[in-house]
Amino acid sequence: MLLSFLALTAIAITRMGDLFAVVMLSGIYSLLSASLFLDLDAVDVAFTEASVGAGISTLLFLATLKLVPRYEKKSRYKPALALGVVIVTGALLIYGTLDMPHFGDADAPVHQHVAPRYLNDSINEVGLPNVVTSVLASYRGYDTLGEVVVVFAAGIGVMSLLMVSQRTKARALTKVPADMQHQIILRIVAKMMLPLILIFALYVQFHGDYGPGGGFQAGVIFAAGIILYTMLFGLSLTQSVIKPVFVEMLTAFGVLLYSGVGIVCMILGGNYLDYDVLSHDPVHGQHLGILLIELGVGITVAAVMITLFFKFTWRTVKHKYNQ
Amino acid sequence: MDILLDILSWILLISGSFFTFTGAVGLFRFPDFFSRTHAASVTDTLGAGLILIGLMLQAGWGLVLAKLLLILVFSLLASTTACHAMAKAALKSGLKPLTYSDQENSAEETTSKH
Amino acid sequence: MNIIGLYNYWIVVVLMLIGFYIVIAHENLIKKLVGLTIFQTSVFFLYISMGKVAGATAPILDENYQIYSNPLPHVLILTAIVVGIATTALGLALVVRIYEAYGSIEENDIQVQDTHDRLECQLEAYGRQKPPTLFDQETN
Amino acid sequence: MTAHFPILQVIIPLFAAPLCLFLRIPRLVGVFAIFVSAAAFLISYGLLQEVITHGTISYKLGGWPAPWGIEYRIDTLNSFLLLLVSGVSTVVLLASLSSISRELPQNRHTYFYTAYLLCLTGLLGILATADAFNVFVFLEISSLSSYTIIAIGTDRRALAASYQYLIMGTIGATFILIGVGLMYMMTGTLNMYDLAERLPAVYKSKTVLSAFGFFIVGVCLKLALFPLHLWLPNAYAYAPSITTAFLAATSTKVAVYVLIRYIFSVFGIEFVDMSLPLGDIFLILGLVGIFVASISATFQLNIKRLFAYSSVAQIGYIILGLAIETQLGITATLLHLFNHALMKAALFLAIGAVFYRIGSAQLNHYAGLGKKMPLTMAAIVAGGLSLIGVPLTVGFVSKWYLVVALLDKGWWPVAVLVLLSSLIAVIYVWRVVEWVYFTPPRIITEEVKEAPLSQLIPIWMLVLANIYFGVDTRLTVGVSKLAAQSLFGVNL
Amino acid sequence: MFVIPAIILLVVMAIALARAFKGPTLYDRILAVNTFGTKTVLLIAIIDFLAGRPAFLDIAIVYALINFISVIGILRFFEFSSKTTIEEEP
Repeated sequence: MLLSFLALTAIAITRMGDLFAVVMLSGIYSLLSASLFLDLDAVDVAFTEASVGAGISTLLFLATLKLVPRYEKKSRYKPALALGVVIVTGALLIYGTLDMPHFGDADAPVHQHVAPRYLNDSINEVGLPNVVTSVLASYRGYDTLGEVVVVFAAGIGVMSLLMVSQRTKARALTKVPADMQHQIILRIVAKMMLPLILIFALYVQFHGDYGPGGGFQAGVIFAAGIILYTMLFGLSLTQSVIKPVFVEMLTAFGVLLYSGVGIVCMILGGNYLDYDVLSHDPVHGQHLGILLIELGVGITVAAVMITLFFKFTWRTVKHKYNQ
Repeated sequence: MDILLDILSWILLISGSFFTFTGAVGLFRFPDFFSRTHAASVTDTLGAGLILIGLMLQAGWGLVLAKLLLILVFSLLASTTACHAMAKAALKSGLKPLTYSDQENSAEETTSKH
Repeated sequence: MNIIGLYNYWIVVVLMLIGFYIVIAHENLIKKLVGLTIFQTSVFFLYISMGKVAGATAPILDENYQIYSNPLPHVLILTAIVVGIATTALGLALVVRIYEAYGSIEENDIQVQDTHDRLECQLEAYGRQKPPTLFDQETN
Repeated sequence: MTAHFPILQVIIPLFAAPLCLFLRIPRLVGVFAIFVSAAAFLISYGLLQEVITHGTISYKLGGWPAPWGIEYRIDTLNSFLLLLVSGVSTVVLLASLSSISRELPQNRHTYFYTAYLLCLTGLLGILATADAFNVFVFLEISSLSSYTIIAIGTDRRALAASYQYLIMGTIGATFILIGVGLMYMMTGTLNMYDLAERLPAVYKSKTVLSAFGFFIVGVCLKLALFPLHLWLPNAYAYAPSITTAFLAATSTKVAVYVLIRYIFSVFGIEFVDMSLPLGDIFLILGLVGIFVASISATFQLNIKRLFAYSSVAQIGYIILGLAIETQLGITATLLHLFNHALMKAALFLAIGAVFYRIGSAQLNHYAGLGKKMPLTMAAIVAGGLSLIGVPLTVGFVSKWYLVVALLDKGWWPVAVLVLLSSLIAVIYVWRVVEWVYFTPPRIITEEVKEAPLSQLIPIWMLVLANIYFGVDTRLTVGVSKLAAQSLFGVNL
Repeated sequence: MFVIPAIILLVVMAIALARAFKGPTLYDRILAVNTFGTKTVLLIAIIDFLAGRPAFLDIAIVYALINFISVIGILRFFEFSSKTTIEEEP
C-alpha cells in the first residue's frame, strides 16, 4: 500500500513542471518512505529520513527555489537515449533480483554471517540496548566518522560557494525587515514551541543509546529549531544570538572531537577508535566513547545544517536588497 | 477496569478515525480552498485529539503517555496554527473565498473560516 | 511463491528507475537533484528490505522479544542518507551559483552559452574580429 | 607507533582539515597543509618499506576483528599508490601557495585548503581500506570535496562543470552502493577479503553478476572510462590549476585502483572470465577511448582541455593493460598509473605557472612564450614527450611494458594500434610546441617573466622524477611487478 | 483494534495525496501536504502500538515537528516572493 503511494508520488514528480510542487511532493515522498522504513523495523533510519528528507532537504530546496525560476522549461525532444539507459539498468536489476533471498527470509545470508554477533554479543561488548547505535558508533565507528566528514565537506563546499560579503551583511541590518511580521499567532506559537524543540533535540541526543535517535538526528532537530526561529524572526536577530563565525567553528569542532577521541584511544594504547581503553572497564569505556562521538556528530551536523540555511538565506537577502 | 479502558479507547479511536475520514472527504469534495482548509483543520484537531487520547488510554502511565501528550500538544498547536497561517497567506496573496453569489452550495463553509 | 517473495524488490526497482530517469532525462538542474534524491532513497529501500526478518522487531534489545531485524543495513543506510543530504546541499549551492552566472537553470541554455564562449575564443585565436554576439550573453 | 601507520596516514589530513578553519590566516593554512601532506607522504613511504620487508599489514579499527569491524589492509599495491597520491599532493601543494593567490579571491583560500585536505583524506581512505562500504564513504568524501575545489574558482564554466561532475559522480556512487548492497545480500559480509572467501559459493547467482555489473559501471563513471568520460574535460579545464593538477594525477588513479582491487581481490579473475567478456569490453572501450579522446585533444584550443582529453586517452591505455588479464598487463597498468600521474601533475602545474603569469590557458596566448618562460615551457615539452612515450621518459617505460604485454598475449594488432595512437599524441603535443616556439609573441606576452621559483621547483621536481623514473626503473617496475604478482597470487 | 484506524488513516492519506496531485491552487497542495503529514503522525503512533513497541513514539514527535516547520517554510517562500502567482502554469 505505502509502496504504491510511493510509486504514484514518484510518477507525479516526473510529470510536474512546477518545481515548487515537485519539491512539496518530494517532501511527501520522504515522509512516505520514512513510514515504510518504520514498517520494515528500521526505526533509526525512519527517524533520520523524516528529519532529513522531509525536513532539512525540503527547506533547502525551497531556499534555492527562491533564487531560481519556478517553472521547468518543456524540453523539445523525447529523450530516447535516457529511456534506453534506464531500461537496460532496470533489466539488469530485475535480472539480479531473480536469485535474491526472499523478502523477510530469516535464512538469508545477510542474517547468518556478520549480524548475529551484533545482536547477541553487543550487549556484553558495548553495553547498549540499541544495537544500531552500538554498530554505528563502535563496530563501524569509522564509517560514521567518514559520514561526519562528508557533512563537513559539504558544509565547506557551501560556505565557499555562497560567501556573504560584508556589504550585504551591513545592508541586511538596516534594510531587511523581519519576515512574516503579520503572522502574529504563528510567531507566538513558534516561540512557545522553540524550547520544546530544543529540549527534545537534547533528549534524542542522549537517549540514542536506548531508543531510536542519536547525534545525527539530534543535530538535525536542533538545527530545525534554529531554522524555525530564523524563518519567523529574521536573519539579523538570529545571528545576533548565534554568531555565524562561531557556527563555522563548531562545524570543525565536531569533527575534531570525534577524531580526537580516536586519537586519544590511540595514545592510551588501543587502536584508533577503540573505546575500551578509555576507562578501566571496557564497557564503561565504550559508553564514554560513544557519548563523546555522538556529541561530535550532533555538533557538526547541527552546525553545518544551520550554516547551510544561513548561507542560502543570505543569498536571498543579497538578491533582494542589493540592487 | 481493563475491559472498560479498552472499550473506551476503542470508541475514541473509532470515532477519531471517523472524524478524520470526514475531514478527508471534505478536503476532497469541497469546492474551494478555504472550505477545504476548514474541513481539514477542524476535523484534524478533533480526529487527531480523539485518536491520541484513545492511544493514551492504552499506554498506561509512563514515558509513552508523556510522549503521546507531547504529540497531542504539538499537533494541537502546530496543525491549527499552520492552517490559520495558510489561510491568511492565501487571503493575502489574493485568493478570494467563494461567496454565495459565486456558488450557492458552499456558502456555509466559507463564512465560518478564520 | 517466487513472485510474492520478490514483489517488494520489484517495486523498489521501479522506483529506482523513475528516479534515475528523472536524473538523466530532465534538463532542469533542480529536478535532476530531486530525481537523485528519489534514486538514492530507493536504493535505501533495497538495503532496508534485505535487513527485514519476517516476524521480527526493531533491533533495540528488549526482554520481551527474541527475533530482531538485521541492524547492519540500518547503520549503512543512516550513513548513506547523510551522504545524500550532503550531496544535495552542495548541488543546490552550485545551482544557485550557476543561476547567478548563467541566468538559467536549464542544461541546454548553459551548454549553448558555453559553446558560444568557446567559439569566440576559437575565432579570436585565429585572428578574426569579434563577431556580433549571437546570444544575449550575461557575464556574471 | 609504526603499528598505527596505516590509520595515521588517513587520520592526519582528516584531523588537520578542520583545524584549518581555526587557523584562518590563508598563508599559514597553506604552509600547514604542506606539512600535513608531507607527513602523510613520509608515513606512506614508511608503509611501503614495511610492506616490502614484512608483507601485508592489517589494522583493526576500533579494535574489532575484521568482518565485524572495519579493517585497513595495506599490501604492495595500495602502499605503492598511497605513496603516489600523498607524494603528488605534497608537490602540488608546494606550488599552490603562489598559484592560488592568483586564481582565487583571498577569502576563499582557507576553504580551498580545507577541501583539498579532505579530498586527500578521501583518496587515501579509499586506498587503505579493506571494507566495501567504507570505500563508498570515503569516495563521497573525496568527491564532495573535489566538487568544491573545482567550483571554487572564478570561471563560471567551472560551476557548470562541477555540477555535471556532481550528478555523474553521484550516479556512479549510487551504482557502487547498489553493487555493494547486492554483494552484501548474497554473502552477509562487507569486508573485501571475507567477501572474496564467500563469493565463490554463489558465483552462479544472477544477483552477484548484477552486483558486479553495477559496481563496474559505477567505478567506470568515476574513472572516466571512454563513454562515461563526459564530466572530465570540462571539470579539469575550468577548475583552478592546482585542483586540476591534483585531481588529474590522483582521483582517476584511485578509481582504477578500486577497479583492480575488486576485479582481482574480491570477485577474482575466474569469476570475471566466467561471467562476462569483461576483457573484450575493456579492450574495445579502451581502444576507442584512446582514439576518440586523442583526436578530440588535437582540436582543443584550451590547453587544459587538451590535456584533459589526453587524460581520458591515457585512461584508455590503463584499462587496456587491465584488459590483457596477465601479470605483465597488470604491471603495465600499474606502471602507467604511476607514470601518468607524474606526467600530468608536471604538465598541469606548468600550465598553472603560465596561468600565473599571463592569466589564460588559451593556446593562442601561449604564442612566443618559449623565450619568455623557457624553464616552464621546457617542462611542458618534457611532459609532452613523456605523454608520447619518447625514450628516457617514464612514458616510454610504461608503453614499452604495455606493448610487450600485448605481444606476449599475442594481440599484435592491438599493439600496432597503440603505437599508432602515440602518433596522435605527437600531433597534439606538436601543436603546443608550435604555438610556444614558432609563433611570434603577442602584445600581451611582452612583459611576461619566468614563473616564480616557488612554482618552478615543484614543476621541475616532477619533471626530473619523470626522467629519473624513465631511466632508473628499479623502484617502479619492481614494485609494480610485486603488486601484480600478489594480485594473481591471491587467486592461485 | 488498532488495525481499523490504521486502515482508515491510510485511506485518508490516499485522499490527501489525490488532493496534492490535483491542485488546483498551490495552497491546496500545501494544505494537502499538511494534512498528509498530520495523518502520518497518527499512523505512526498507531503502527507503534500495532507493533507492540510504543517506545518509538519519538519518531511521531519528529514528524509532527518537521511537518510544522516545513509548512512554515513553504509559507515563507511566498512571503518572500509575494508576487508569485498562486495559480499554476497552464
